[in-house]
Amino acid sequence: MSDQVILRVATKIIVPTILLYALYVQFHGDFGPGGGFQAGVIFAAGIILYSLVFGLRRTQKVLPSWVARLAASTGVLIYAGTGVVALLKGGKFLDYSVLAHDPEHGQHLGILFVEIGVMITVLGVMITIFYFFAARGREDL
Amino acid sequence: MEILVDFALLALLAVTAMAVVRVTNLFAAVMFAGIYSFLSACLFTVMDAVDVAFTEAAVGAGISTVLMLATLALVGSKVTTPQFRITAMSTKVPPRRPIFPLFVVLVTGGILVYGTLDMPPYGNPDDPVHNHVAPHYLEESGHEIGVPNVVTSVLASYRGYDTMGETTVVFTAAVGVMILLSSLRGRDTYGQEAWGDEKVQDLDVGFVDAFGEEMDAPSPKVGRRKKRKRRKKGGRG
Amino acid sequence: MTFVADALSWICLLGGGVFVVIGAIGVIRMPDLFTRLHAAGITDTMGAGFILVGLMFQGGMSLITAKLILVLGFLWFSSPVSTYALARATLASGQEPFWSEDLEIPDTARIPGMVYPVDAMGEADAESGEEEE
Amino acid sequence: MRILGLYNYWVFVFLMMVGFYILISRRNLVKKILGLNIFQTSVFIFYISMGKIIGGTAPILVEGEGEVVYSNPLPSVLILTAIVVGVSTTAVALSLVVRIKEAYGTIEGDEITAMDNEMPPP
Repeated sequence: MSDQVILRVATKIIVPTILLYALYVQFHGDFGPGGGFQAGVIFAAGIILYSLVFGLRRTQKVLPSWVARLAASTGVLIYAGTGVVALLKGGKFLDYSVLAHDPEHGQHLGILFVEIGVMITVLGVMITIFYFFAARGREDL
Repeated sequence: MEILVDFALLALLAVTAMAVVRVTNLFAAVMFAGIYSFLSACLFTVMDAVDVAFTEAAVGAGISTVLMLATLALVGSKVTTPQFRITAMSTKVPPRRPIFPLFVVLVTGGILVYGTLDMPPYGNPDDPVHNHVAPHYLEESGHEIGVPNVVTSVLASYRGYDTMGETTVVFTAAVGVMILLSSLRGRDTYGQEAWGDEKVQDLDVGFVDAFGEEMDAPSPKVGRRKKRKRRKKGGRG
Repeated sequence: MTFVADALSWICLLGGGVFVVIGAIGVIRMPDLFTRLHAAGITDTMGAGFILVGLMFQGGMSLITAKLILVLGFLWFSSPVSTYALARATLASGQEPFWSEDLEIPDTARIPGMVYPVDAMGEADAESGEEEE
Repeated sequence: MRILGLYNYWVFVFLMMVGFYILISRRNLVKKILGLNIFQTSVFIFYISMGKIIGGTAPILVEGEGEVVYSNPLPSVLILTAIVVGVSTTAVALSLVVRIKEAYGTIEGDEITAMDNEMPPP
């Protein structure tokens, strides 16, 4: 699909917007609709759009397969790690109130970390699944 | 006004679902499934579940459709209906109509409709659903968590265990896809262990010439027998 | 002032609705994919555009209007590109547009009492072909 | 309201049965997965319509507007995660379909059964 000038130019403009929007959804999730799940999916959609237009090989130069796999496991680690930190600080597992001096502040912090973990997992998982489907049956990748 | 929108969206959903049943081309069916997801996202918005609508629009209509299309690129999008194959194979077999599934579906649906007669009224604040933990979330989360979006605070804080489990499920699904799709790229590692390298080569050729061309050929019977033979040969070796 | 804003917003919303209906009729009535795309494009750009402008009048000078402007810009950027990509994909898959001499308007699609120039063209072609033979 | 509520639930039952019908009457595996998706979405709609309160608004707290009625946030939370889990499991199912296609050369359920039984197809 390398001869499609209009698609390539449009994708180059759209993809950064989508990724930025994913981050907006992630950090605006406390005040409006949004959160880790949606942000991860939107981020993955941006990457998938890029690879549909520019091909899997170029996409995997930008975001290699092992990075996506690492992200999928890191997110779960961040999520569970937040719980363990709360445990070590003297609270219960996933009880964020003890994370900071003020319980409400602690809750904010805990939700932030947990949502980041969810986002990283979801984007890693979606991109990994897409990579595996797209690379199937193609020896060159 | 809201009720009119509700009615229209539900009717469109029903029509789209019927279209998914009727369409024989898988590509068109996948596209209808995408439309179905978008319509249900609209319905979720009308029903005040904006977070769910957002997720459904991004996941159901976006990622899900892309994955389905990626699968269709690998498996082909033509459905050979049982009817067509049976008439191609033999003229003696009478046409088969899905009477029994229809009967099962009608009976189950009838029982479920009978069950809905006892449901509490739609949208009534006195329903049992709205009087258990939901009032606590709505009244207390403002100063317990301090996050305006109640869905986020319930998702991440009150029901953090739930969400952690779901995240793990998503991760496990990715592991499953990796195991299923990465181990062999056109080569059967299981066969390699059982039958040795050269037999696997033979098997590969068998797959290609049995199904590469004869998928489109009018008589699929021959191709299947050929493949059977090859398989047995491989098994004996 | 609110009355003017409300009136403008209603005009825009109704206009957007009209364009969406026109697009839907076009998708059903047009003969092949390219002409259908031509009709469906109106839904994305004009229909959704007018509806968003109408909502902006309702929003007034606020953050909502800014967000709607962003949505409008994104829509006007992405929907022509997607229409173009669809048309290119159709061409690449081997489906060519109906040229006017191939076009046969089915009887069910004709508006009674209307003269279609395509019919005259088809007859002229047929006549010239006979003469050559 | 009573009629609307029942209508809502009836459409949900109808959608669920459409998905169920695809699941048990169609032989194509991709079609079966589409049927499962429809089934799943109908359950989502059922949950969300239970959480709706007429005259309510989305459960995002507004400061100082007096008495505001919010719809129930709990079904939203449950379904929000269920959607993402649903697409992940769909991906696993689709990868199984891809493997079946590679092993058998077909994704029609009855042909696969016939091959497994070493019988000529019906």
